[in-house]
Amino acid sequence: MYRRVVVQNEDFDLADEYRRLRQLDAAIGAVVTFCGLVRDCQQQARIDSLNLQHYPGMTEASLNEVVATAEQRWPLHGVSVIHRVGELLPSDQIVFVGVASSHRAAAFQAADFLMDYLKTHALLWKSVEIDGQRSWVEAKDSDQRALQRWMQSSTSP
Amino acid sequence: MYRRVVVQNEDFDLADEYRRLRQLDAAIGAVVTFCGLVRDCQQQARIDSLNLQHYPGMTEASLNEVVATAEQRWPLHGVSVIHRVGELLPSDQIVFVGVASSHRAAAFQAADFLMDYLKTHALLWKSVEIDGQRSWVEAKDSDQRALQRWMQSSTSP
Amino acid sequence: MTGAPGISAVIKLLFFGRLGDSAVTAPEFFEASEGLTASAVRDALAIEHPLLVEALLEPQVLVSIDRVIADWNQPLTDGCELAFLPPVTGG
Amino acid sequence: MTGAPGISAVIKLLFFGRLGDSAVTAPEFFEASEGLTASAVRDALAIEHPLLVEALLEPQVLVSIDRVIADWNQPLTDGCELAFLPPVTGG
Repeated sequence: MYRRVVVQNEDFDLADEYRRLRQLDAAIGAVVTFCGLVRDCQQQARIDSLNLQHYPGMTEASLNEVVATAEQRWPLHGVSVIHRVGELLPSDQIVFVGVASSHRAAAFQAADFLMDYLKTHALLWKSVEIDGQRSWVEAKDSDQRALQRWMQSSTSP
Repeated sequence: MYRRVVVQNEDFDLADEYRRLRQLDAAIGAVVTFCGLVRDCQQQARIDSLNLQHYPGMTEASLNEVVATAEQRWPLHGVSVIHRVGELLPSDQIVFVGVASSHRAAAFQAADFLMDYLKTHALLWKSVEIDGQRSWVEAKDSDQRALQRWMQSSTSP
Repeated sequence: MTGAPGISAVIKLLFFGRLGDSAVTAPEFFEASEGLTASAVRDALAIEHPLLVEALLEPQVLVSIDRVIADWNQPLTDGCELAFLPPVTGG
Repeated sequence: MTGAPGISAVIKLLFFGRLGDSAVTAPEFFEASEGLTASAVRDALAIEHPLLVEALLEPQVLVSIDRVIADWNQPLTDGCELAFLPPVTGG
């Protein structure tokens, strides 16, 4: 199992991450990637920027826990998670999740699961600047609901 | 709505496809990509190559129908589907699906749905060469079962 | 437009997937009376080309006329392209 | 190792998310008797720094000691790092 978990200020390159994943094993039949981007509007307000705060060491540990859960649940060849922190502008990349598996169902489910878990378990705090005013983002109910999908049902392949 | 549907012999470049999708609209918050690769083994046999046959014009039309169904079902900013045909070797890329949406649930569901539908609705015929012997691949029951998920439940966001 | 029976029609034939393999002996063109249906052509081919019988008469086989999925009972016109499509296995 | 009460302990404090904003007036270090619990430190901070009260006493706030999520009743030792973690909103 290949695992890459990174928290960084710098941007990431989807092509590099994909290349690493697809080359891991000739038995890989499916690579699913997710890239999260900063939307220009949130709740009808045009945002100037986002800021993501992390707790060095602990944030990485929280991401590793999420990845470990996915690895136990699905047969995967590799997982990459990159989360950016610091100041981010509209259309910037925020988060990357990539999963390589022999089969497409496992790859899709694991990537989807990873994003739902990251939203609720990654130690990150997001603030948003709108019209020069910075405010902290509240935890979303929709993220909590998304998470419950993975608890109620046995969705393993 | 941006739509790109291509059937080609040539390889594709994930980075190019992703760049096109993420730049479509500043409201895009999620881009999900799926890349299908030729696995080196199928049913315990080591394969020499795959060959995908298409019916020019009709195959593209069948892909466009699948994409149109996804566009109706989820709020998407863009969809790309590239299917390769002809001779393919282990670890080669076969198929690309990319979806851009404002929200991650729609992007994941639409990409997953597109792959399930492509497997059963795209006019393509696959043969596999093992130990110098070429044989046609049978339609898979597991693909039919995967498809039924989208019919039984209303999975729209 | 469906022509009157008796007027000769030349139909182009295409066979995909495993049908292409079995159809090595099948003709590229089929001459018939205009107005003949797709199923009549299929049955004639199955009789003349024993290697095609099994694969061609499978219930999952679809037919297209001029690159549009068609009903087996659709009558054929001169110059049309008739394709036999076994179950797909792409992706 | 839990020291005996009375022995002085210096605890490093960290506040994340909206707690960091309200905590502009909160100290970077806290001097206490060794063996004091995380909840005792929280309560003392809430009393001394009114801006922190509401955000700090929310039931969803977690605490970590030396970068490991901890129980509020865990006793603190000299030189440890105590962090207050409001609900996460990442991704």
